[in-house]
Amino acid sequence: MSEEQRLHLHVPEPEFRPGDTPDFSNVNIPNAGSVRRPEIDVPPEEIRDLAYSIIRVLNREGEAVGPWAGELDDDQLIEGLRHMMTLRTFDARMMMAQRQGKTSFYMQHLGEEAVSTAFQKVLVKGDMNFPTYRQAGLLLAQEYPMVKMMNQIYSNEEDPLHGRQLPIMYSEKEYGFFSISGNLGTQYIQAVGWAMASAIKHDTKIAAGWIGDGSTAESDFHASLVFASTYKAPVILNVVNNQWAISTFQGIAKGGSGTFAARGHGFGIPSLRVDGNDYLAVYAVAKWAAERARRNLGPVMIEYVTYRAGGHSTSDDPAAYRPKKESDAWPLGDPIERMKLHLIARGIWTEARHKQAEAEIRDQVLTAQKEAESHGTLHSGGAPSARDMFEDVYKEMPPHLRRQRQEAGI
Amino acid sequence: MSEEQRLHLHVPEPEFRPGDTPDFSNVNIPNAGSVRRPEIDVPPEEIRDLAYSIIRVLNREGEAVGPWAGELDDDQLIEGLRHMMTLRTFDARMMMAQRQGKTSFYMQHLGEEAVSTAFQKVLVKGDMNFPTYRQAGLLLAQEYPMVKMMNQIYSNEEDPLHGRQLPIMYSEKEYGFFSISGNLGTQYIQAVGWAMASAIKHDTKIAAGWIGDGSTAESDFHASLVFASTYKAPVILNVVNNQWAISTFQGIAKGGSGTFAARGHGFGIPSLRVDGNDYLAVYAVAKWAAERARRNLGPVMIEYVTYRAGGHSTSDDPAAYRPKKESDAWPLGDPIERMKLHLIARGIWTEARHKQAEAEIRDQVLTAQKEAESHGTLHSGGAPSARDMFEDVYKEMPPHLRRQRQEAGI
Amino acid sequence: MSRMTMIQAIRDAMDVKMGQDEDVVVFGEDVGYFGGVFRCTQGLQEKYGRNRCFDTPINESGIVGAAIGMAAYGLRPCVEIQFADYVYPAYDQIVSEAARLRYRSAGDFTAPITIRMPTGGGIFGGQTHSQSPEAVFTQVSGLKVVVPSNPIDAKGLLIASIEDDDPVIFLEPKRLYNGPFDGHHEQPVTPWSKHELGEVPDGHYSIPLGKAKVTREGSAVTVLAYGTMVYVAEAAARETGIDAEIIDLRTLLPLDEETIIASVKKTGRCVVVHEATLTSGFGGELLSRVQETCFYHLEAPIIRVAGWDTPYPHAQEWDYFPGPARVGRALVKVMEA
Amino acid sequence: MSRMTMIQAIRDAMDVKMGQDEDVVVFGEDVGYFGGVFRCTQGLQEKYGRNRCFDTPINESGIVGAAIGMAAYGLRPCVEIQFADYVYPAYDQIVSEAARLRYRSAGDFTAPITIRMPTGGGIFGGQTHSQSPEAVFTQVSGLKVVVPSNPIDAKGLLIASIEDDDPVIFLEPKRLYNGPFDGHHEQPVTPWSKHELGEVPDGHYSIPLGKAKVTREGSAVTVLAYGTMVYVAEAAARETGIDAEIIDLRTLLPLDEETIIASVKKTGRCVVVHEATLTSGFGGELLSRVQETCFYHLEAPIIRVAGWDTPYPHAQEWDYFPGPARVGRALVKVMEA
Ligand SMILES: Cc1ncc(C[n+]2csc(CCOP(=O)(O)OP(=O)(O)O)c2C)c(N)n1
Ligand SMILES: Cc1ncc(C[n+]2csc(CCOP(=O)(O)OP(=O)(O)O)c2C)c(N)n1
Ligand SMILES: [Mg+2]
Ligand SMILES: [Mg+2]
Repeated sequence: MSEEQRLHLHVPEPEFRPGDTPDFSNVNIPNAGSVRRPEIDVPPEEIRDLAYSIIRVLNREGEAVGPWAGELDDDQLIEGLRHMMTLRTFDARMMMAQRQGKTSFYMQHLGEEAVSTAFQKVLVKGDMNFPTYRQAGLLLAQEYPMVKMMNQIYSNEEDPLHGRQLPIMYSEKEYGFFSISGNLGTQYIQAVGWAMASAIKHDTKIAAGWIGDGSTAESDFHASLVFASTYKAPVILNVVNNQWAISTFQGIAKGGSGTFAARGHGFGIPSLRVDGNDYLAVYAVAKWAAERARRNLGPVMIEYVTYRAGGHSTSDDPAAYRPKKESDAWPLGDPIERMKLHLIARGIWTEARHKQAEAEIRDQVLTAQKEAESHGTLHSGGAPSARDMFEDVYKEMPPHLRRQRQEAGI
Repeated sequence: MSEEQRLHLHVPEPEFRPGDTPDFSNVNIPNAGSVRRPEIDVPPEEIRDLAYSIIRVLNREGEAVGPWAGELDDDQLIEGLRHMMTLRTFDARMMMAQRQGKTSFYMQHLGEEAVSTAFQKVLVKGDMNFPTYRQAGLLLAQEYPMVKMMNQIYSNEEDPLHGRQLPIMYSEKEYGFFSISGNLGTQYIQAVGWAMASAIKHDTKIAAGWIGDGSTAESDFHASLVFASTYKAPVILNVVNNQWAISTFQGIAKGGSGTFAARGHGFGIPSLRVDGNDYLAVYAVAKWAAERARRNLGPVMIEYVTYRAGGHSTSDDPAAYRPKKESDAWPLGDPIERMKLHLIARGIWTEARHKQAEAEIRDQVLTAQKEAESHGTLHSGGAPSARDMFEDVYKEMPPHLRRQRQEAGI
Repeated sequence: MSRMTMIQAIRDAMDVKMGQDEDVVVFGEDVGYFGGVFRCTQGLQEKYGRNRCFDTPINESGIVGAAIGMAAYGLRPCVEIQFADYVYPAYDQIVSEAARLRYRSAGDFTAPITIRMPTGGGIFGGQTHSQSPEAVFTQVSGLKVVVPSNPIDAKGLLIASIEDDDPVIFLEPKRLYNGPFDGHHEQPVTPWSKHELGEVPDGHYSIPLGKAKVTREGSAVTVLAYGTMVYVAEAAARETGIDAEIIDLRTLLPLDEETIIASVKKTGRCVVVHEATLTSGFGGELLSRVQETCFYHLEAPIIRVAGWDTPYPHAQEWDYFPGPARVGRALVKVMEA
Repeated sequence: MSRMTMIQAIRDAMDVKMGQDEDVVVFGEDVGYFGGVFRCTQGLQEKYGRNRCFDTPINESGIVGAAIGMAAYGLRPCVEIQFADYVYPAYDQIVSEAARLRYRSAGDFTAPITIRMPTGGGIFGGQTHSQSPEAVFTQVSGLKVVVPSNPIDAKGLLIASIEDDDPVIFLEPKRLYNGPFDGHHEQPVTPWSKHELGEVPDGHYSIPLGKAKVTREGSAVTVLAYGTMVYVAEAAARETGIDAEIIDLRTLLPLDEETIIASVKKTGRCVVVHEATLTSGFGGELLSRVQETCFYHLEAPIIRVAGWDTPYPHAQEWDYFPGPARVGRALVKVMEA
């Protein structure tokens, strides 16, 4: 056979690997304010372009511009900044605690703080998130007690999950935060099922599913889109595209499709792509989606374009697979810096107030940490009890488990 | 909460149920010849419209018209008609054989004969189909010995699968026909893997995956599209939309998406929709796709719009869930009748020759059936041997199976 | 009291629960308008509306995953997998999610769902309509696994399963849908309408999960069986004349050890029977538990009779199926040992 | 001969086979450029190119399904599932497809694939990085199931698995990657570089599937173990002073019954050990086989020591893990019985 007839396997590779100088100047990023804002009840086929663009509100000068601007008042904006700063500080302390051996594992949000903190503000009490391990902002944006999160991270005697779960795998029904699973993608279809239940009961609550760029490849992503599309479930299908899935760049999951948001098109699901490092844009788009879902107009998919600036988890070292400076070169900037610039441009914030806020937040986090550590840390011993290991397998403990507990002598 | 805020579950329903008079006059069917034919190397995003249309060649008058016409010569056309007639006759005889208790089960192709018989003609030796249970035309279009198929259906002493498989679950590597699985969707990603292997080996062979409208909802469909898209695998991803999945109409799988072909868009896979009851259109579109795959331009998705005129299987009675006359009202007609009309219009066929062909084919099928039955039928006893039940679980029989065979006394 | 097949009894259980509890919803492939390929949900959509009984896309993981989400909301879904052979795509949702949700969230969320599926062979269904995958569920902590063997039990156990606050795998031996098949495939089966176990109480009642039933008292040997094998064991006892005590386990997880141990201590012998593949089948667990608890009472090795370690063949169905002759041989052997 | 960790030995096995056989391809999540989260495939992409070692999308069913298709073409894929806990989405492709392909096509198509995955706990990985799901594979006719316990075996068994014409589930006890962990988590582990089983022969060699190894001869009791539990059993024997004969099964399916039976007939006692959940774990099969074949040689009930019937907890890891103390108690008990 002739050479030109021979087939070849195409294996996508990221543009930059360790040693390369990252340069994203060829990435096409629409100007802030340039993407239109459709009516809430727009037919999905009329906004296919929104899956190939990026909705942005904050421009380089820190101004909020365009049709998606103007959703948040001063207090809300300052609160948003504080939530992001809290999340970052919380992460930093917990990363350090892990390195100090106070727990086994941690996962941070560095660079992605806007996504979950801004999103949460469009939900109301009773709505339910089905998060991954990288949306702790959903809790912090509700002023959820940090000490409870830390207790879980430390698996200490006050850990609400009794030491059973890996750190950061929170569960908080009261705060609309579904139990995090270690298995990727499973929660997405559960979110759809929850939303279907709300519709079955003629309720008003909506659900939000969360998934990472890499995990969109999982099969349950498909189940979710099929079910959401068929039953027009009141669910927001969030895809957090932070460019990386451990060591694997987004191109392996995305393949030949232009964007992850475009995945919704095959299902007639309106899909919007948003600057995930722009708190205002995230909020505005999420609000649009929530309103659509609440008006029984069915699911909306949102792709958040962001960047995982840190390692995948405390077990990961990204220097092994991407340039150290890639995160700095990332063109959408840092969500906290951008918000800060906006508040200053808006005249409601100063460098000094920012420093002060940093100190306050640091204090709050430290206070919480101190309290949490007073209840113990992973290896400080004794808690939670081994007895607890046998509880909650079933509602009532069956005889064979009672016998095993006895055998364990606890 | 106010009534208008309350959510509702949307459960799609087919337009017609038993007792209704089916009327498809509102279904928008493009005229034959009206859909453009793009270059083989067209970028997928330039032909998104082709996933929302229907490529057709044969018009009402039986003429082959438009840019997709002219692919087949007289002999090929007559051969095509014969293949479809053979498949229909084969089905009719086997349906009857099942009713006579000569086997346990059968699945027919009534109304869908064009799809597999025409498709096969664009493949060359070495290519591989990963079929469902409703593509026996892939074998018959290669003049595969009918008696071998019947031996399998009868689970008789000559059954190439030694009685192990449900009737019609053929396997014929030599004819590029992968072993049929009873589990829906699994073969689709296998087709992609096979195609990837061909590319890895710098071979020239391509693969074809097959799936039904209902089964596109299965998760392996997603895996297939993700892998095919990422590695640009030389595979044709066929979706046979025969409107029904047992009792469930296509709307349950399709949900809010316009068409099944549109599912390819989220993956950057060029997707074409074709009149599945038009042998010439099926052939032309399949050929386009095969050429694209062979030129290393990656996967193509094809949706065949057709109608399952018979029951799902011999275990099914469609009168329980759809109007008896729905199949007659189906607007794309009967593939055999349309082909016959075309050949007559073309001046190479007559009613008399058709009758004669019918008789010849009936003879061939009956002769094959007689021979197959001379080797036994399912309950005629003795064959295939129980000993055989223990073979091929592994390449070499491990001790525990040898012991079990001994224990079975066979 | 009504005469019912097992299909009707199963349907009646769902009907009773849907009538009593608005949170009970029923869905799966072809279960809506059509009422399921075995007709177990026939009429439910008409009676309760599409909102509470509906067809789903063909995605087993989606069916179970959506059910888990609904359960987290507060519903009590009872879903159908068309054949047990098709449950594997849902295995991750069952094992990693439904089974562990209560545990991992410390009771914050729970998954009170029932997953029904027809199981077992005997209908010439070949390898994809005949499997008995109970053992891949009994290995999963957090699940309950139920296998009824007659209409009365089927209704009572299904009601108990739907009411149970933990996820239940409900395996319906399809060969028993219409009558108590004992493995004598050459003979017609007595329909349930002519059988006392087909006399199903009306309205609500439940049979507790985790309780076995002695279906035949005997002193010579204990036979542990469930589903179709209960009748096969009865036939084997009848035909060999061995005074076997037959226990219909009904629930495999949690297991009614008490009833089992009492019987084996009495008889001193034990035969374990199931249709599933032998190796790593549930019989291994049963044999182990008996050995661990009754070792000093055993007068002979416990024998397992099970499907051979091959996929379920089509034409050789009756060579594969552990029928009364094979079970009978085991009874004779265990008595002679 | 080179000093290797188990990770290096596993990598070396793939390297040897990729070098020898152009049809061997390696892929999975993060296995390409990065070389796998446990670095088992490090350097293979660089050496053999992206065409033969590459990253995949995160879809386990896709990984196995694509491997089956490639095998049908004629390749010999060796794929990685990042953690055994994440294999369930691929369960359908493994059970319904890979395991049955040869059978259902009467040998027309086969699936010579190897599916590697890290298994077991001991790394504070919580319920989704600690599971030992071997029993849900040993129930599947058509699969082979392998669990190495040291670098030499890991390399030889992996080469044999890749060369095997049937699908092989290759479970790598991750707690053994760096040294022979015996359950004494409070003590540092001897690295393989200081252990004789870390002296791995260079180049090609293979260890036949289906053959167990007696790792410690003894006369008092037979301990059946595999993976990490081999070292736990050794520690228990050492610490109790009981003269246990320890059998490292190495392959669970097919099982080396001969070695097991010979040993139990000699010792008259047997303890079965595994880390997986007790109920319906592989221990039930082991106990059953021993009971069936050695009943009249048994002087005491066979005892199973296994993980408790709960999900794998995080903080209570060492309460869950069946360590030397628990195994030791079982040894004492079986000797006293
Ligand atoms: C079913 C399953 N497969 C594999 C893994 C291992 N794993 C954990 S996180 C991860 C990458 C996920 O990437 P992405 O979805 O992009 O999320 P991100 O970490 O970037 O937020 C992988 C492969 C898993 N947890 N579950
Ligand atoms: C995994 C799995 N789930 C369910 C089934 C049962 N089943 C067999 S065929 C079928 C309908 C398939 O419909 P479609 O894909 O449209 O193909 P068609 O029969 O119309 O050709 C169903 C639900 C199965 N075989 N496998
Ligand atoms: Mg990511
Ligand atoms: Mg169909």
